[in-house]
Amino acid sequence: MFSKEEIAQRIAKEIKDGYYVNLGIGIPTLVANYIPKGINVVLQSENGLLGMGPFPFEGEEDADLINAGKQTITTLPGSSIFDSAMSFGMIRAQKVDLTILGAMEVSENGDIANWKIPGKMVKGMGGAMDLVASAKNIIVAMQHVNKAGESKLLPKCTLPLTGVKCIKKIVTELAVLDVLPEGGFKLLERAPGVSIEFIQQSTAGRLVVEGEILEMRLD
Amino acid sequence: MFSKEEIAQRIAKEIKDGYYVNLGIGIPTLVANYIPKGINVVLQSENGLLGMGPFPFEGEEDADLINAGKQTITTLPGSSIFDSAMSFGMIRAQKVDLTILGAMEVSENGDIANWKIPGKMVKGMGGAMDLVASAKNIIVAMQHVNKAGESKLLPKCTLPLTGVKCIKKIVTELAVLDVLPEGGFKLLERAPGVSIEFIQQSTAGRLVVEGEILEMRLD
Amino acid sequence: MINKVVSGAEEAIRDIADGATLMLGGFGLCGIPENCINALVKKQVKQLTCISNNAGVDDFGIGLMLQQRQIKKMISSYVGENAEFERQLLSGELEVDLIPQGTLATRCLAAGYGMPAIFTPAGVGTEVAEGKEIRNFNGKDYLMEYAFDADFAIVKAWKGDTAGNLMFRSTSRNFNPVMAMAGKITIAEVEELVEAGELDPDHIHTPGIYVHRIFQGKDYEKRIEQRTVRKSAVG
Amino acid sequence: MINKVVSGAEEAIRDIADGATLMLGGFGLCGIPENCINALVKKQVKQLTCISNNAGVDDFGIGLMLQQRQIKKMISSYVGENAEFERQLLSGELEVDLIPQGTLATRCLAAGYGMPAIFTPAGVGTEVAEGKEIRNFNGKDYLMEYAFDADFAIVKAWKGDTAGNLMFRSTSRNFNPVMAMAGKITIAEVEELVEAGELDPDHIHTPGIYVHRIFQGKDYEKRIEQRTVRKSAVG
Repeated sequence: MFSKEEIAQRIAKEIKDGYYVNLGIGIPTLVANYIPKGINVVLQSENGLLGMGPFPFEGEEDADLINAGKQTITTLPGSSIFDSAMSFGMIRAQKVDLTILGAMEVSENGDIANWKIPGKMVKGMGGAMDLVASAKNIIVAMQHVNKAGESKLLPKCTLPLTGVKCIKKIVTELAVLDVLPEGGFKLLERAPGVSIEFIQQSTAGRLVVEGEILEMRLD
Repeated sequence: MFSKEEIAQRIAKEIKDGYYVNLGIGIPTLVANYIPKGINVVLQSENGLLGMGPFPFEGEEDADLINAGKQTITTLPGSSIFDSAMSFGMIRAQKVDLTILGAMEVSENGDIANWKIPGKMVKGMGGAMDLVASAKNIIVAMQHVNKAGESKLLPKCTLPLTGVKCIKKIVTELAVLDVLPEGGFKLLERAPGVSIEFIQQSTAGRLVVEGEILEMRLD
Repeated sequence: MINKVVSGAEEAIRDIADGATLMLGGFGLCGIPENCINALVKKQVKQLTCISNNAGVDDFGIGLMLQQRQIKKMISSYVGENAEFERQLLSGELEVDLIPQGTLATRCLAAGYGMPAIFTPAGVGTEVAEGKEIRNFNGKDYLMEYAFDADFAIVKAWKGDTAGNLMFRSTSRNFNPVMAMAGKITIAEVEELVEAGELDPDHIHTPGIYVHRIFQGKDYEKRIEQRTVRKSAVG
Repeated sequence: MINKVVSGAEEAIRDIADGATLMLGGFGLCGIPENCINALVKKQVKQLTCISNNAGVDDFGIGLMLQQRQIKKMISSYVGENAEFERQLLSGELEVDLIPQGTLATRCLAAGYGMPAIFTPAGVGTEVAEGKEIRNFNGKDYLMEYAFDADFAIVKAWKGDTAGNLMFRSTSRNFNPVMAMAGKITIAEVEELVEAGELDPDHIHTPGIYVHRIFQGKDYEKRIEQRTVRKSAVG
């Protein structure tokens, strides 16, 4: 089993040199801590910043400089600022190479639900619907099962959708999986000490297991 | 009869305090010389400038600072620069209060033709089609008849159109006319020494003459 | 001579009447027009439709207008943590239209650029698409979304000049420039108002043609929603 | 590490092949990518489709490519004074698509903003509307126009940094930022190339995400098309 930090660390391995990446709130935010040395990655924050830097030092917070999670941040050399229309313009035009976000549910055809639970207070989708509808490459970072022990990898989402047929890859505490174009979760890697059987039990949607499935490595 | 300068001078009287104005090439350009004292007018140049100033002094020409006629110009205090998409965005959104341009023909329902003569080399419409399709208030500055002595105020344009039902007012060397919503050229003023009969002879489209028609005053 | 400069927020919002549709710039509490919001609260104007990415917090920003029940409808992408908002929504006092953030921004852009509608893939296949026209381009589905039609846009800039030109600072830019373009009447409050000619024409984010009233605001609180810091030591 | 900086125009255009569709920034001769145009002439690449507001003059700018008969089709709003252009057009060697200037700019914007099509009233009721979808919004007719699909956008900026960020100077901005956003591969030549971090993030016109290759150009001629001046004396 992997911790949240380890999920983030595994996802970081998917990031290539020169990528522009949008990180959602939660586990995706942690990915920034594990970007491989020697590669150049630019983080996009959809409120209007390319080149998001780390949190400011104490006393250096700037109320005018925040990320999409409303956290105080910093810029980096090469940063640029733009308005919200341009920000989502570059997202829609697929200039952002990789989007990493959390989910409540993912279906075996790549649908995602992550913004609304009927009966609960709805806070809104923010930029999530724009991101999932536009991004050419989306990785979901989430727990394999919810707090009630139910699988979040489903034949069909039960919650209101955020986007359809858009998720390409999922990293959980148990496994790394691709969503197949024809439907189904293809098991790529399993977390150390996690059996294929356990992953199978934790996956309500169709799990495709072919060949040898290696344990994830984080070195 | 009015000279080109006097046509421009008459049109300048239509400009109100606070107006943003786009001036086409030719007679419209001259209008800038006659803007009444004490009113604040901002000239838009559709290549991306608000606040167009006069030509530069000799030796102060800047190749990076031109107007839509490709002439070297200057900026003024309060000028702003923007890209072509924003420039035509503000034109389409009717933020420009008044557009003044030349024409080859205007029809009695407000159609305009000013970009193309079949059989002659076509240079293109530039921004004219955007301007006439979008502007809420367009004044045409032109000669009443062409070089062959034929009226340019027609029942219907014979040349390829630039825009339809868009011209509100026309100022020529002979007269000031409104284009009526229901069609027809309503004579408002005549140039000094020009008779209504002469204007009638020079106007192929329906001329509407009601009440007393005063001579234009340029004081 | 026409003068865009007004004395302050009260004069700027003088003709905003009950039932008006307002755009309010800002992302979270960053770049919100604090002075105008406070003046709207004081004026007690009611039944407002507010287009704003967020709805403030309970005791700051648009939250203050919610406390006074001045808002009939919010059009937002994320309404965050706001107990009074939740109460009014659940009780049916408040109408809420949640739309994707990019759709919100682009519907502003459309208004400012004179485009009656735009196409976006955001929301295709979700409840956001309900009742909307879907159109396929190059094998991909898009929703047709309409330009906003707002009576007033109220924005906050860093610097402005007497010609109405605006410059924004850092991520407080966000929705402000696109909303500034989109209002029938646009009101800008700025931290520093200077004479025309003092701002570099190349560095102006919003040309003055889009701004009808401008004033130098005062007593900016610029509250931080999520104060996150790292230690001064490395790491 | 990925490096956007290339040695010069030859390297920047290395993979532009016969039959490519290019966007070229500039308005008249103002803000045109002189270095890349010269390199394209030298490279003798042919059968190009060029999207550019104008077509240069006989002996400068895109006119140089016309002289070498490298252009199959021009998409422009105004082709101005250019004898060779006229000759090729009349002889049928050159295809020309004349479109309204705002439509040209907005079709670039649409590509850069991921909008497959936009609506504009420009050209309604004229020959420009032939074969196009017309749609009525709020009682007014609009044409639906499609986003451009260009293999390369070639732009000229004043300053740029190694991250690809661009700043333009005065009206040489014109089509450059919208084309920079619209190319599948965007090449920027700049008068001054600086290290990332030297440009103020608030003053960047084109964020580096849109720029794939950048270099500092040389020997800019910056020719003036219409030199108009006034006397130093008043009046």
